[in-house]
Amino acid sequence: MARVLVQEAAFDMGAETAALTAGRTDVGGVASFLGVCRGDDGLAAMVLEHYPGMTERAIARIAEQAEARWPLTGCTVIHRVGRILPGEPIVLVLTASAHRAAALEACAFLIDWLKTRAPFWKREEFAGGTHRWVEARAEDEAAAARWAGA
Amino acid sequence: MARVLVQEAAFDMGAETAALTAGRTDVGGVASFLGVCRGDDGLAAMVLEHYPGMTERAIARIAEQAEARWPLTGCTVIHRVGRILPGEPIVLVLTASAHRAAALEACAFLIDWLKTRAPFWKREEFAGGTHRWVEARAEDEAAAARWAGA
Amino acid sequence: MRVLYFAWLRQKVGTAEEEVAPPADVRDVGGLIRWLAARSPAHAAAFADPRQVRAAVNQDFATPDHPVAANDEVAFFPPVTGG
Amino acid sequence: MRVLYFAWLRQKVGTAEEEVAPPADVRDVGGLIRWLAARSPAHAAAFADPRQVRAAVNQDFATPDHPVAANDEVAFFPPVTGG
Repeated sequence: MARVLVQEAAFDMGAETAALTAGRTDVGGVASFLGVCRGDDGLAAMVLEHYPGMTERAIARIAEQAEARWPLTGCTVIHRVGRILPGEPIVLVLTASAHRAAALEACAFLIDWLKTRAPFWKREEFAGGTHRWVEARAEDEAAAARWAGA
Repeated sequence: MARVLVQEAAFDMGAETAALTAGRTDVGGVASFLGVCRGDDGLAAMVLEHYPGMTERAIARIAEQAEARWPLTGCTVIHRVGRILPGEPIVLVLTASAHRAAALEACAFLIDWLKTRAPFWKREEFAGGTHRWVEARAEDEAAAARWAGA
Repeated sequence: MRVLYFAWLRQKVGTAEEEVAPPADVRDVGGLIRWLAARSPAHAAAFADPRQVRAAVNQDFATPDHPVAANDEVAFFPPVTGG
Repeated sequence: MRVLYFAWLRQKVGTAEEEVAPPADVRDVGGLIRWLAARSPAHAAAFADPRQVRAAVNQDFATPDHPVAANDEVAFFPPVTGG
Protein backbone atom coordinates (compact mmCIF):
# COMPACT_ATOMS: atom_id res chain seq x y z
CA MET A 1 0.00 0.00 0.00
CA ALA A 2 1.69 3.14 -1.21
CA ARG A 3 1.89 6.39 0.76
CA VAL A 4 0.39 9.06 -1.52
CA LEU A 5 0.28 12.74 -0.63
CA VAL A 6 -0.77 15.79 -2.63
CA GLN A 7 0.06 18.89 -0.62
CA GLU A 8 1.20 22.51 -0.74
CA ALA A 9 3.80 22.04 1.97
CA ALA A 10 7.40 21.05 1.38
CA PHE A 11 8.42 17.51 2.34
CA ASP A 12 11.38 15.95 4.13
CA MET A 13 13.07 13.54 1.75
CA GLY A 14 15.44 12.14 4.38
CA ALA A 15 12.59 11.38 6.79
CA GLU A 16 10.45 9.85 4.03
CA THR A 17 13.34 7.61 2.98
CA ALA A 18 14.10 6.58 6.55
CA ALA A 19 10.43 5.65 7.03
CA LEU A 20 10.72 3.01 4.28
CA THR A 21 13.51 1.16 6.09
CA ALA A 22 12.64 1.84 9.73
CA GLY A 23 12.20 -1.28 11.83
CA ARG A 24 12.69 -3.72 8.96
CA THR A 25 15.61 -5.65 7.51
CA ASP A 26 14.18 -6.87 4.20
CA VAL A 27 14.94 -3.68 2.25
CA GLY A 28 18.03 -3.84 0.04
CA GLY A 29 17.63 -0.51 -1.67
CA VAL A 30 15.56 2.62 -1.96
CA ALA A 31 15.46 4.35 -5.33
CA SER A 32 14.15 7.86 -5.56
CA PHE A 33 13.46 10.69 -7.90
CA LEU A 34 13.10 14.26 -6.71
CA GLY A 35 11.62 16.59 -9.33
CA VAL A 36 12.77 20.18 -8.92
CA CYS A 37 11.43 23.43 -10.41
CA ARG A 38 13.93 24.78 -12.95
CA GLY A 39 14.30 28.53 -13.45
CA ASP A 40 14.60 28.59 -17.24
CA ASP A 41 13.92 31.75 -19.28
CA GLY A 42 13.27 34.08 -16.38
CA LEU A 43 10.69 31.89 -14.67
CA ALA A 44 9.53 33.52 -11.44
CA ALA A 45 7.34 30.68 -10.17
CA MET A 46 5.47 27.55 -11.17
CA VAL A 47 1.83 27.26 -10.10
CA LEU A 48 0.50 23.72 -9.93
CA GLU A 49 -3.19 22.92 -10.04
CA HIS A 50 -4.76 19.51 -9.49
CA TYR A 51 -8.14 17.76 -9.41
CA PRO A 52 -8.75 17.07 -5.72
CA GLY A 53 -9.87 13.49 -5.25
CA MET A 54 -9.14 12.25 -8.75
CA THR A 55 -5.43 13.13 -8.53
CA GLU A 56 -4.86 11.17 -5.33
CA ARG A 57 -6.78 8.20 -6.73
CA ALA A 58 -4.88 8.30 -10.04
CA ILE A 59 -1.54 8.29 -8.21
CA ALA A 60 -2.66 5.48 -5.91
CA ARG A 61 -3.61 3.38 -8.95
CA ILE A 62 -0.29 4.02 -10.67
CA ALA A 63 1.46 3.00 -7.46
CA GLU A 64 -0.69 -0.17 -7.29
CA GLN A 65 0.44 -1.01 -10.81
CA ALA A 66 4.07 -0.55 -9.78
CA GLU A 67 3.54 -2.75 -6.72
CA ALA A 68 1.94 -5.44 -8.89
CA ARG A 69 4.76 -5.32 -11.40
CA TRP A 70 7.80 -5.17 -9.09
CA PRO A 71 8.33 -6.76 -5.65
CA LEU A 72 8.34 -3.52 -3.67
CA THR A 73 8.53 -3.39 0.11
CA GLY A 74 7.36 0.22 0.09
CA CYS A 75 6.41 3.11 -2.16
CA THR A 76 5.90 6.81 -1.48
CA VAL A 77 4.71 9.51 -3.86
CA ILE A 78 4.44 13.12 -2.71
CA HIS A 79 3.41 15.78 -5.21
CA ARG A 80 3.19 19.44 -4.30
CA VAL A 81 0.59 21.86 -5.63
CA GLY A 82 0.31 25.64 -5.42
CA ARG A 83 3.08 28.15 -6.03
CA ILE A 84 6.60 26.74 -6.24
CA LEU A 85 9.76 28.77 -6.74
CA PRO A 86 12.73 27.84 -8.95
CA GLY A 87 15.04 25.48 -7.08
CA GLU A 88 12.23 24.09 -4.91
CA PRO A 89 11.14 20.43 -5.04
CA ILE A 90 7.88 19.58 -6.81
CA VAL A 91 7.59 15.82 -6.59
CA LEU A 92 9.19 12.93 -4.73
CA VAL A 93 8.97 9.27 -5.74
CA LEU A 94 10.48 6.62 -3.45
CA THR A 95 10.50 2.89 -4.10
CA ALA A 96 11.99 0.29 -1.78
CA SER A 97 12.72 -3.33 -2.60
CA ALA A 98 14.92 -6.24 -1.58
CA HIS A 99 16.74 -5.82 -4.91
CA ARG A 100 18.00 -2.69 -6.58
CA ALA A 101 16.77 -3.37 -10.11
CA ALA A 102 13.15 -3.56 -8.93
CA ALA A 103 13.46 -0.32 -6.97
CA LEU A 104 15.19 1.55 -9.81
CA GLU A 105 12.78 0.40 -12.50
CA ALA A 106 9.66 1.03 -10.43
CA CYS A 107 10.89 4.54 -9.62
CA ALA A 108 11.44 5.37 -13.30
CA PHE A 109 8.04 3.86 -14.18
CA LEU A 110 6.28 5.94 -11.53
CA ILE A 111 7.75 9.27 -12.53
CA ASP A 112 7.13 8.58 -16.23
CA TRP A 113 3.49 7.73 -15.50
CA LEU A 114 2.98 10.64 -13.13
CA LYS A 115 4.06 12.99 -15.93
CA THR A 116 1.41 11.68 -18.32
CA ARG A 117 -1.40 10.12 -16.26
CA ALA A 118 -1.81 12.16 -13.08
CA PRO A 119 -4.11 15.18 -13.28
CA PHE A 120 -1.80 18.10 -12.57
CA TRP A 121 -1.43 21.26 -14.61
CA LYS A 122 1.50 23.63 -14.47
CA ARG A 123 1.35 27.34 -15.14
CA GLU A 124 4.58 29.29 -15.49
CA GLU A 125 4.77 32.81 -14.08
CA PHE A 126 7.45 35.10 -15.45
CA ALA A 127 9.07 38.24 -14.13
CA GLY A 128 6.81 41.05 -15.35
CA GLY A 129 3.61 39.21 -14.57
CA THR A 130 3.05 37.26 -17.78
CA HIS A 131 2.10 33.64 -17.46
CA ARG A 132 1.80 30.57 -19.67
CA TRP A 133 0.30 27.12 -19.24
CA VAL A 134 2.88 24.40 -19.75
CA GLU A 135 2.07 22.19 -22.73
CA ALA A 136 2.27 18.41 -22.58
CA ARG A 137 5.42 17.07 -24.19
CA ALA A 138 5.51 14.28 -26.75
CA GLU A 139 8.70 12.91 -25.18
CA ASP A 140 6.90 12.43 -21.86
CA GLU A 141 4.26 10.37 -23.70
CA ALA A 142 7.04 8.34 -25.32
CA ALA A 143 8.76 7.77 -21.96
CA ALA A 144 5.51 6.51 -20.44
CA ALA A 145 4.65 4.38 -23.46
CA ARG A 146 7.85 2.33 -23.16
CA TRP A 147 6.49 0.71 -19.98
CA ALA A 148 3.38 -0.56 -21.77
CA GLY A 149 5.26 -2.96 -24.05
CA ALA A 150 7.45 -4.69 -21.52
CA MET B 1 33.34 16.96 -10.64
CA ALA B 2 31.69 14.32 -8.51
CA ARG B 3 31.69 14.30 -4.71
CA VAL B 4 33.15 10.93 -3.70
CA LEU B 5 33.40 9.75 -0.11
CA VAL B 6 34.43 6.42 1.39
CA GLN B 7 33.79 6.53 5.11
CA GLU B 8 32.76 4.57 8.18
CA ALA B 9 30.29 7.22 9.33
CA ALA B 10 26.64 7.33 8.36
CA PHE B 11 25.58 10.04 5.93
CA ASP B 12 22.68 12.47 5.69
CA MET B 13 20.77 11.75 2.49
CA GLY B 14 18.53 14.81 2.78
CA ALA B 15 21.48 17.16 3.23
CA GLU B 16 23.41 15.54 0.38
CA THR B 17 20.40 15.90 -1.93
CA ALA B 18 19.82 19.51 -0.91
CA ALA B 19 23.47 20.30 -1.63
CA LEU B 20 22.96 19.35 -5.29
CA THR B 21 20.21 21.94 -5.78
CA ALA B 22 21.30 24.67 -3.35
CA GLY B 23 21.78 28.07 -4.94
CA ARG B 24 21.03 26.92 -8.47
CA THR B 25 17.97 26.80 -10.72
CA ASP B 26 19.19 24.57 -13.56
CA VAL B 27 18.43 21.25 -11.83
CA GLY B 28 15.22 19.57 -12.94
CA GLY B 29 15.64 16.35 -11.03
CA VAL B 30 17.79 14.39 -8.62
CA ALA B 31 17.76 10.61 -8.91
CA SER B 32 19.16 8.54 -6.12
CA PHE B 33 19.80 5.04 -4.95
CA LEU B 34 20.32 4.17 -1.33
CA GLY B 35 21.73 0.69 -0.78
CA VAL B 36 20.71 -0.82 2.54
CA CYS B 37 22.06 -3.83 4.45
CA ARG B 38 19.48 -6.62 4.42
CA GLY B 39 19.21 -9.01 7.35
CA ASP B 40 18.67 -12.25 5.43
CA ASP B 41 19.34 -15.66 7.01
CA GLY B 42 20.21 -14.42 10.49
CA LEU B 43 22.81 -11.91 9.37
CA ALA B 44 24.20 -10.06 12.39
CA ALA B 45 26.36 -7.56 10.52
CA MET B 46 28.07 -6.83 7.23
CA VAL B 47 31.75 -5.87 7.36
CA LEU B 48 32.98 -3.90 4.36
CA GLU B 49 36.64 -3.69 3.44
CA HIS B 50 38.14 -1.48 0.74
CA TYR B 51 41.46 -0.62 -0.87
CA PRO B 52 42.24 2.87 0.43
CA GLY B 53 43.31 5.10 -2.42
CA MET B 54 42.34 2.80 -5.26
CA THR B 55 38.70 2.63 -4.21
CA GLU B 56 38.23 6.41 -4.17
CA ARG B 57 40.00 6.72 -7.55
CA ALA B 58 37.93 3.91 -9.08
CA ILE B 59 34.68 5.56 -7.96
CA ALA B 60 35.85 8.97 -9.22
CA ARG B 61 36.57 7.45 -12.64
CA ILE B 62 33.18 5.74 -12.81
CA ALA B 63 31.58 9.08 -11.91
CA GLU B 64 33.62 10.81 -14.63
CA GLN B 65 32.28 8.29 -17.14
CA ALA B 66 28.73 9.04 -16.01
CA GLU B 67 29.37 12.78 -16.31
CA ALA B 68 30.77 12.29 -19.83
CA ARG B 69 27.81 10.18 -20.89
CA TRP B 70 24.92 12.17 -19.37
CA PRO B 71 24.52 15.94 -18.90
CA LEU B 72 24.72 15.93 -15.12
CA THR B 73 24.74 19.09 -13.03
CA GLY B 74 26.02 17.15 -10.03
CA CYS B 75 26.92 13.69 -8.79
CA THR B 76 27.57 12.31 -5.31
CA VAL B 77 28.72 8.83 -4.33
CA ILE B 78 29.15 7.91 -0.66
CA HIS B 79 30.12 4.35 0.25
CA ARG B 80 30.48 3.20 3.81
CA VAL B 81 33.08 0.72 5.06
CA GLY B 82 33.49 -1.09 8.35
CA ARG B 83 30.76 -2.84 10.31
CA ILE B 84 27.20 -2.18 9.19
CA LEU B 85 24.06 -3.57 10.82
CA PRO B 86 20.96 -4.87 9.03
CA GLY B 87 18.70 -1.95 8.13
CA GLU B 88 21.58 0.53 7.94
CA PRO B 89 22.54 2.30 4.69
CA ILE B 90 25.68 1.14 2.88
CA VAL B 91 25.88 3.29 -0.23
CA LEU B 92 24.30 6.45 -1.62
CA VAL B 93 24.36 7.48 -5.28
CA LEU B 94 22.90 10.86 -6.26
CA THR B 95 22.74 12.27 -9.77
CA ALA B 96 21.30 15.66 -10.69
CA SER B 97 20.42 16.88 -14.17
CA ALA B 98 18.18 19.34 -15.99
CA HIS B 99 16.21 16.35 -17.29
CA ARG B 100 14.95 13.33 -15.42
CA ALA B 101 15.96 10.63 -17.90
CA ALA B 102 19.64 11.62 -17.65
CA ALA B 103 19.53 11.60 -13.85
CA LEU B 104 17.70 8.26 -13.65
CA GLU B 105 19.93 6.49 -16.16
CA ALA B 106 23.18 7.84 -14.71
CA CYS B 107 22.09 6.72 -11.24
CA ALA B 108 21.37 3.16 -12.42
CA PHE B 109 24.67 3.11 -14.33
CA LEU B 110 26.64 4.21 -11.28
CA ILE B 111 25.20 1.66 -8.89
CA ASP B 112 25.61 -1.15 -11.45
CA TRP B 113 29.26 -0.19 -11.97
CA LEU B 114 29.97 0.27 -8.29
CA LYS B 115 28.82 -3.30 -7.71
CA THR B 116 31.31 -4.72 -10.20
CA ARG B 117 34.16 -2.23 -10.60
CA ALA B 118 34.81 -0.60 -7.22
CA PRO B 119 37.18 -2.44 -4.86
CA PHE B 120 34.96 -3.29 -1.91
CA TRP B 121 34.60 -6.68 -0.28
CA LYS B 122 31.74 -7.70 1.96
CA ARG B 123 31.96 -10.23 4.78
CA GLU B 124 28.78 -11.44 6.42
CA GLU B 125 28.78 -12.07 10.16
CA PHE B 126 26.09 -14.35 11.55
CA ALA B 127 24.64 -14.83 14.99
CA GLY B 128 26.89 -17.41 16.63
CA GLY B 129 30.10 -15.88 15.29
CA THR B 130 30.42 -17.60 11.93
CA HIS B 131 31.27 -15.46 8.95
CA ARG B 132 31.35 -15.76 5.19
CA TRP B 133 32.79 -13.63 2.39
CA VAL B 134 30.12 -12.55 -0.05
CA GLU B 135 30.70 -13.94 -3.53
CA ALA B 136 30.41 -11.82 -6.65
CA ARG B 137 27.12 -12.39 -8.46
CA ALA B 138 26.82 -13.13 -12.17
CA GLU B 139 23.68 -10.99 -12.37
CA ASP B 140 25.63 -7.96 -11.13
CA GLU B 141 28.11 -8.51 -13.97
CA ALA B 142 25.20 -8.75 -16.41
CA ALA B 143 23.66 -5.54 -15.05
CA ALA B 144 26.94 -3.68 -15.49
CA ALA B 145 27.56 -5.16 -18.94
CA ARG B 146 24.34 -3.74 -20.36
CA TRP B 147 25.83 -0.23 -20.15
CA ALA B 148 28.79 -1.19 -22.34
CA GLY B 149 26.73 -1.82 -25.45
CA ALA B 150 24.62 1.34 -25.53
CA MET C 1 -24.89 16.96 -13.86
CA ARG C 2 -21.84 18.60 -12.31
CA VAL C 3 -19.24 19.91 -14.78
CA LEU C 4 -15.73 20.90 -13.65
CA TYR C 5 -13.08 22.80 -15.59
CA PHE C 6 -9.35 22.89 -14.88
CA ALA C 7 -6.33 24.93 -16.02
CA TRP C 8 -6.92 27.05 -19.13
CA LEU C 9 -10.34 25.49 -19.76
CA ARG C 10 -11.43 26.94 -16.42
CA GLN C 11 -9.98 30.30 -17.37
CA LYS C 12 -11.67 30.33 -20.78
CA VAL C 13 -15.08 29.20 -19.54
CA GLY C 14 -14.77 31.65 -16.64
CA THR C 15 -15.87 29.22 -13.93
CA ALA C 16 -14.42 26.20 -12.15
CA GLU C 17 -17.73 24.38 -11.83
CA GLU C 18 -21.31 24.50 -13.03
CA GLU C 19 -24.50 22.47 -12.66
CA VAL C 20 -26.05 21.68 -16.04
CA ALA C 21 -29.11 19.76 -17.25
CA PRO C 22 -28.41 18.72 -20.84
CA PRO C 23 -31.30 17.30 -22.95
CA ALA C 24 -31.80 13.56 -23.22
CA ASP C 25 -30.01 13.31 -26.58
CA VAL C 26 -26.71 14.22 -24.87
CA ARG C 27 -25.58 10.71 -24.12
CA ASP C 28 -21.79 10.75 -24.10
CA VAL C 29 -18.76 12.97 -23.45
CA GLY C 30 -18.56 14.03 -27.09
CA GLY C 31 -22.23 15.02 -27.14
CA LEU C 32 -21.80 16.94 -23.88
CA ILE C 33 -18.85 18.88 -25.35
CA ARG C 34 -20.92 19.90 -28.37
CA TRP C 35 -23.83 20.95 -26.17
CA LEU C 36 -21.61 22.89 -23.71
CA ALA C 37 -19.75 24.63 -26.58
CA ALA C 38 -23.06 26.09 -27.77
CA ARG C 39 -23.88 27.61 -24.36
CA SER C 40 -21.76 30.79 -24.67
CA PRO C 41 -18.85 32.28 -26.61
CA ALA C 42 -16.63 31.52 -23.58
CA HIS C 43 -17.59 27.83 -23.69
CA ALA C 44 -17.08 27.81 -27.46
CA ALA C 45 -13.57 29.24 -26.99
CA ALA C 46 -12.70 26.62 -24.34
CA PHE C 47 -13.76 23.72 -26.55
CA ALA C 48 -12.50 25.24 -29.83
CA ASP C 49 -9.68 22.69 -30.25
CA PRO C 50 -10.99 19.26 -29.22
CA ARG C 51 -7.49 17.74 -29.55
CA GLN C 52 -6.44 19.82 -26.54
CA VAL C 53 -9.33 18.74 -24.33
CA ARG C 54 -9.31 15.72 -22.05
CA ALA C 55 -12.22 14.49 -19.96
CA ALA C 56 -12.96 12.48 -16.84
CA VAL C 57 -16.30 11.01 -15.80
CA ASN C 58 -16.69 10.43 -12.08
CA GLN C 59 -12.93 11.00 -11.67
CA ASP C 60 -11.81 8.42 -14.26
CA PHE C 61 -10.29 9.42 -17.58
CA ALA C 62 -12.94 9.09 -20.29
CA THR C 63 -12.95 9.09 -24.10
CA PRO C 64 -15.58 10.98 -26.20
CA ASP C 65 -17.75 7.85 -26.50
CA HIS C 66 -17.98 7.42 -22.70
CA PRO C 67 -21.64 7.70 -21.56
CA VAL C 68 -22.74 10.54 -19.27
CA ALA C 69 -25.83 10.59 -17.03
CA ALA C 70 -27.66 13.08 -14.85
CA ASN C 71 -25.78 12.48 -11.60
CA ASP C 72 -22.30 12.26 -13.08
CA GLU C 73 -19.35 14.49 -12.28
CA VAL C 74 -17.74 15.34 -15.62
CA ALA C 75 -14.44 17.22 -15.78
CA PHE C 76 -12.69 18.88 -18.72
CA PHE C 77 -9.01 19.84 -18.76
CA PRO C 78 -5.93 20.06 -21.00
CA PRO C 79 -3.41 17.20 -21.29
CA VAL C 80 -1.77 16.78 -17.89
CA THR C 81 1.62 18.31 -17.07
CA GLY C 82 2.56 17.10 -13.62
CA GLY C 83 5.67 15.43 -12.30
CA MET D 1 57.93 -4.50 -4.71
CA ARG D 2 55.01 -3.94 -2.37
CA VAL D 3 52.34 -6.64 -2.41
CA LEU D 4 48.91 -6.10 -0.81
CA TYR D 5 46.22 -8.66 -0.04
CA PHE D 6 42.54 -8.00 0.56
CA ALA D 7 39.54 -9.93 1.86
CA TRP D 8 40.00 -13.72 2.02
CA LEU D 9 43.32 -13.55 0.19
CA ARG D 10 44.62 -11.48 3.12
CA GLN D 11 43.22 -14.01 5.57
CA LYS D 12 44.72 -16.99 3.71
CA VAL D 13 48.16 -15.42 3.23
CA GLY D 14 48.05 -14.23 6.83
CA THR D 15 49.26 -10.71 6.15
CA ALA D 16 47.82 -7.56 4.58
CA GLU D 17 51.09 -6.44 3.04
CA GLU D 18 54.61 -7.63 2.33
CA GLU D 19 57.75 -6.36 0.64
CA VAL D 20 59.10 -8.86 -1.90
CA ALA D 21 62.02 -8.96 -4.33
CA PRO D 22 61.13 -11.47 -7.03
CA PRO D 23 63.85 -12.61 -9.47
CA ALA D 24 64.25 -10.88 -12.84
CA ASP D 25 62.30 -13.55 -14.72
CA VAL D 26 59.11 -12.48 -12.87
CA ARG D 27 57.93 -9.94 -15.43
CA ASP D 28 54.13 -9.86 -15.19
CA VAL D 29 51.21 -10.37 -12.81
CA GLY D 30 50.84 -14.02 -13.82
CA GLY D 31 54.53 -14.69 -13.16
CA LEU D 32 54.32 -12.93 -9.82
CA ILE D 33 51.35 -15.08 -8.79
CA ARG D 34 53.28 -18.28 -9.60
CA TRP D 35 56.34 -17.02 -7.69
CA LEU D 36 54.29 -15.90 -4.66
CA ALA D 37 52.34 -19.18 -4.58
CA ALA D 38 55.63 -21.06 -4.11
CA ARG D 39 56.66 -18.97 -1.09
CA SER D 40 54.62 -20.82 1.54
CA PRO D 41 51.66 -23.18 1.96
CA ALA D 42 49.61 -20.14 3.00
CA HIS D 43 50.44 -18.35 -0.23
CA ALA D 44 49.71 -21.52 -2.20
CA ALA D 45 46.29 -21.76 -0.57
CA ALA D 46 45.50 -18.12 -1.33
CA PHE D 47 46.35 -18.50 -5.01
CA ALA D 48 44.95 -22.05 -5.39
CA ASP D 49 42.05 -20.98 -7.63
CA PRO D 50 43.34 -18.33 -10.07
CA ARG D 51 39.79 -17.71 -11.37
CA GLN D 52 38.91 -16.22 -7.97
CA VAL D 53 41.88 -13.86 -7.89
CA ARG D 54 41.90 -10.32 -9.27
CA ALA D 55 44.91 -7.99 -9.37
CA ALA D 56 45.75 -4.32 -9.48
CA VAL D 57 49.11 -2.77 -10.36
CA ASN D 58 49.64 0.69 -8.91
CA GLN D 59 45.94 0.84 -8.04
CA ASP D 60 44.63 0.05 -11.52
CA PHE D 61 42.95 -3.26 -12.32
CA ALA D 62 45.47 -5.48 -14.16
CA THR D 63 45.26 -8.72 -16.16
CA PRO D 64 47.82 -11.55 -15.78
CA ASP D 65 49.88 -10.22 -18.69
CA HIS D 66 50.31 -6.79 -17.10
CA PRO D 67 54.03 -6.06 -16.44
CA VAL D 68 55.32 -5.66 -12.89
CA ALA D 69 58.52 -3.88 -11.82
CA ALA D 70 60.54 -3.38 -8.66
CA ASN D 71 58.80 -0.23 -7.39
CA ASP D 72 55.26 -1.27 -8.18
CA GLU D 73 52.42 -1.68 -5.71
CA VAL D 74 50.67 -4.92 -6.66
CA ALA D 75 47.43 -5.95 -4.98
CA PHE D 76 45.55 -9.27 -5.02
CA PHE D 77 41.91 -9.68 -4.04
CA PRO D 78 38.70 -11.61 -4.85
CA PRO D 79 36.10 -10.31 -7.31
CA VAL D 80 34.65 -7.13 -5.81
CA THR D 81 31.33 -7.14 -3.90
CA GLY D 82 30.58 -3.52 -3.10
CA GLY D 83 27.50 -1.41 -3.65
